[in-house]
Amino acid sequence: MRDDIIQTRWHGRGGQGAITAAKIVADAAFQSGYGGVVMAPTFGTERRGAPVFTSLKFARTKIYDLSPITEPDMVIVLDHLLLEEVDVAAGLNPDGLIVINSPKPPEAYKYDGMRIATADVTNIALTGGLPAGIVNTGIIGAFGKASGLFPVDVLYRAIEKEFAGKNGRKNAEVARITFENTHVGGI
Amino acid sequence: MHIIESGNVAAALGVKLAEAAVIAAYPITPQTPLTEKLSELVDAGEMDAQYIPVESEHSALAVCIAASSTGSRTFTATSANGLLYMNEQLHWAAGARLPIVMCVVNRGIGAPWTVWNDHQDAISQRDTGWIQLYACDHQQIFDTVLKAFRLAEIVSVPVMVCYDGYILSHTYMPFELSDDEQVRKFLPPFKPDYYLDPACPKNLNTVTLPDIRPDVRGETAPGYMEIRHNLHTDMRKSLDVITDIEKEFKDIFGRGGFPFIEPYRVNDADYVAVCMGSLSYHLRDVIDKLRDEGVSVGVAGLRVYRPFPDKAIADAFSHKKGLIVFEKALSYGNQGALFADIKAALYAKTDRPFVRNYILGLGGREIKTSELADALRNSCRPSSATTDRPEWIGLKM
Amino acid sequence: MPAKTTVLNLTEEEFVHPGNRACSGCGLSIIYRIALKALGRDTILVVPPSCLTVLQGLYPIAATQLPCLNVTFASTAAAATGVLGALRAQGREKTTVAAWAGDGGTADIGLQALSGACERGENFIFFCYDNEAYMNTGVQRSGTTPRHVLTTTTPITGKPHRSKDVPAIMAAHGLDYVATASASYPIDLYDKTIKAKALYGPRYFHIHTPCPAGWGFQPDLSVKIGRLAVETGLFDLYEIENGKFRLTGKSAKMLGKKRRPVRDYLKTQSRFKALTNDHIEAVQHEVDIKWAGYENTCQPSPTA
Amino acid sequence: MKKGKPYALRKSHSEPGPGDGGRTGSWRVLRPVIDPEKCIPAKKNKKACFSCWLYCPDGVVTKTLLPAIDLEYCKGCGICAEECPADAITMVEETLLIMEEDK
Repeated sequence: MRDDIIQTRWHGRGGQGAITAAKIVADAAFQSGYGGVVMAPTFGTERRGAPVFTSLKFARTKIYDLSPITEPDMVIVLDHLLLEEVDVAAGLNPDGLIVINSPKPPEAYKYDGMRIATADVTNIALTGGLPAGIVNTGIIGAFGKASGLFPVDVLYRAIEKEFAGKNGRKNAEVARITFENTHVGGI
Repeated sequence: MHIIESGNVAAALGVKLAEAAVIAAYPITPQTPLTEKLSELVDAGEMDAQYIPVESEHSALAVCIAASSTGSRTFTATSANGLLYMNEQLHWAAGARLPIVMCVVNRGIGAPWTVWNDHQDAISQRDTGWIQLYACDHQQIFDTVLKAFRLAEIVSVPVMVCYDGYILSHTYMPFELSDDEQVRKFLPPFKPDYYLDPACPKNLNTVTLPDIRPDVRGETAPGYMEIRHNLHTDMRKSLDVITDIEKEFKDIFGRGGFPFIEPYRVNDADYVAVCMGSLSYHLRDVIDKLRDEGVSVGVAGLRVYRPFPDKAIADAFSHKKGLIVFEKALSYGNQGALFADIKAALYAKTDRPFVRNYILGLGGREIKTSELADALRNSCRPSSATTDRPEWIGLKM
Repeated sequence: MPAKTTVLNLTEEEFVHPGNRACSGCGLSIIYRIALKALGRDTILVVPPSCLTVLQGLYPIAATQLPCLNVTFASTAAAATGVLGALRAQGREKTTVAAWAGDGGTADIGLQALSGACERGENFIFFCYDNEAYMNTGVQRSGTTPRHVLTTTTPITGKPHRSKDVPAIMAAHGLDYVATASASYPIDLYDKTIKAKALYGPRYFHIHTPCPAGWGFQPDLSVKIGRLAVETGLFDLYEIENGKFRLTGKSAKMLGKKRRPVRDYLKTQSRFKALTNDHIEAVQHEVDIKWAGYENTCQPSPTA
Repeated sequence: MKKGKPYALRKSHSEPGPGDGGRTGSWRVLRPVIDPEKCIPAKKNKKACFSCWLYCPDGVVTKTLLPAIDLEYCKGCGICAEECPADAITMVEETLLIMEEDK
């Protein structure tokens, strides 16, 4: 209803950390001057491995409508295999953005009128020393690059804050490398 | 300092700063992360409290009743069927005049099972003698927990802090975390007038006769009916205390200031939407849109349900043209409980608004902004009249 | 070693006021009076609805001279947990917390909370005074009412079901101390209470408590009838300490001796009127088997 | 209740005191009467026995050389008489005793 709200939807699997990723970005958004930030996981009985999504909306002023996002501006996909199971583009605004963790280039995906960005987060994270399957911090880098909303340093600090000690730096570093290795396609 | 956390964590941090000494809880969705957080704070040594992982909600409140009777500040939390399982203990805690604070993370009740939000759990417990406060966002959850302890301990009546399951409990948003010093200024240590003590033995909650009777000194003590009358009059008096506390809180923390009704574009509105919890904030966007369309409507969030702030409601709304009451609960076979209460509050006014009732969001049914707007467009008309029975929003049949 | 407790050195200090509402000849009154002598003044009591609620006194007068919290029927052990929690929070851990519930409040409606509290290792003494039916509400059958007994809810042919063995249930929780006692052996109860008081963790007492009105006998026979239950081997005095079972007092002295027939006990009370000779034989048989087990596993008491 | 001065307590807190159930001595049909000739501590003139004191449900017997019974509160259950090893306590009809006292 309000057109000043930036709406993002984060798709992952139960246990993959989509909520943590959205929470870190929520923090980064708040630190960057977005006074209204609401991050709402899907509510209910989702179990490990099942597809889940999380809504994150932010605006310069307080957000009062907490209902889940139905018309996102951006969609972030933590696992490209989800594309076969879930219509991640559902409700996506025309000229919306889809960020995908995928080894393939953006051109490999066809969504009418949407901008596609890809990054091989799985591989970058492994190389960066994270345990296999931990992609929720790398994807933040890809989101940062593709959306252009936040400077990489803000994201870096938000990630460091979320994890204690050395883990924070390692995760933040993976996000930085992903940021630099994100491929953004044209419309 | 602002932090971004879930509503459940906001509640837990309020409990921590309030320095609750004995916490007992039994897990139930969507309350669980709140008690997990408290047990973590205690286990990590960040909070000096006894966390007691009981085997049922009935026992959770039993622990609080006993610990409060023994002189400690106590806290518990539950949802839905857990609250219903406490029912007997709710009455007991109020009758024993114990200042227990409990978060009720509102959820629909079975059967059939639902884990999603509505208000049937708390509303169905309205006559237990507990004060019921409702929060609309995380800041209010945190603040209301602090106010609840202060209120409970002044009036010796237990307090429920109600907030919407999932919609608030599991959603993350920023809120200001107050510091210890502010909280200490607002909330003095718990000093009950009596606590179980072998040096001064008393027998609490004994069988009480229908009639009055002399005590050991020959002085006439009240009977059951007088004790219950005291509970009622003290609850009515707590309306004044709520007002005072709200002012004190605003002076210290700089937040709040709306003890009973939190209005949005109400002053110049002909019609007012009334509801409790996060829905009253959701409606703000709808109100803005309708105002743009030329509909003269505002929204009022009710912060206190018991004791019922009937005078505040009559004063605020008797000169309006119409009230539209949105409720996530129902007195089955009749109408929304809040709707009935609001009509009763306005009954003595000669020139009173029409009052209409919408039931919505039961068991987590999605509340669509467009449906709220349609309901208000239909109701906010000079031709509208007071209804007997509610209309339903979002019903797919 | 402290001097052996005798009637002569047992404290004269009373903790229960006379003129209370217990029935004439009440077995509970005997054990309550004696056990409170052992618990002492620095004790907080927790009591659910039961005959004790009435004995305790009606507002605003209390018969018990100790602080006491009356709680809802199902919540006794959880409430004791709450008292303990507050005492810990306030550094008042020296105070003893004792719960007193009837058989219904223990074995039936109170069992879940009791089990939970024992699993959590709560530091209380739980006294179950077992008068073998819901006496406070007028003699309805409970989980510990013996088979064939007449109650107001088993009024004609008697209770068709066995009673549950609550001390065994409590012992299965791994408690450090489980004991039985009887209103007819006050010194045994006193000594066990003193012993339990010195221990830490959940401690459980199951006390056989004759009830003239509910069992159908004259009030002057309360002590005699409780004694007969022990002498016939129907109710046994024992302790389970750290998992070790030991008969005590009169029961220990009965090892290797001939017991009185159960008939001597059963014929004294009108609640057993529905028992046929076959039933009595069956009860005798069960008691004989139980005692054959004791003879195999228990050493005769050195003082016997 | 007296108007004006409210009772201090607004909840059910009972204080300990005797006679909650009234003068329960009036419940008695039979009265325990101790024969000092038979009572063991009285006869031996030293502390002994005290079974009546031990078993009294209501704690109305004293542990004195001739035990005394508080008739104000004794409910007359007769356990003391039943448990007395010397048969020193007799349960006597209250009405007979009252008639005798009235003479």
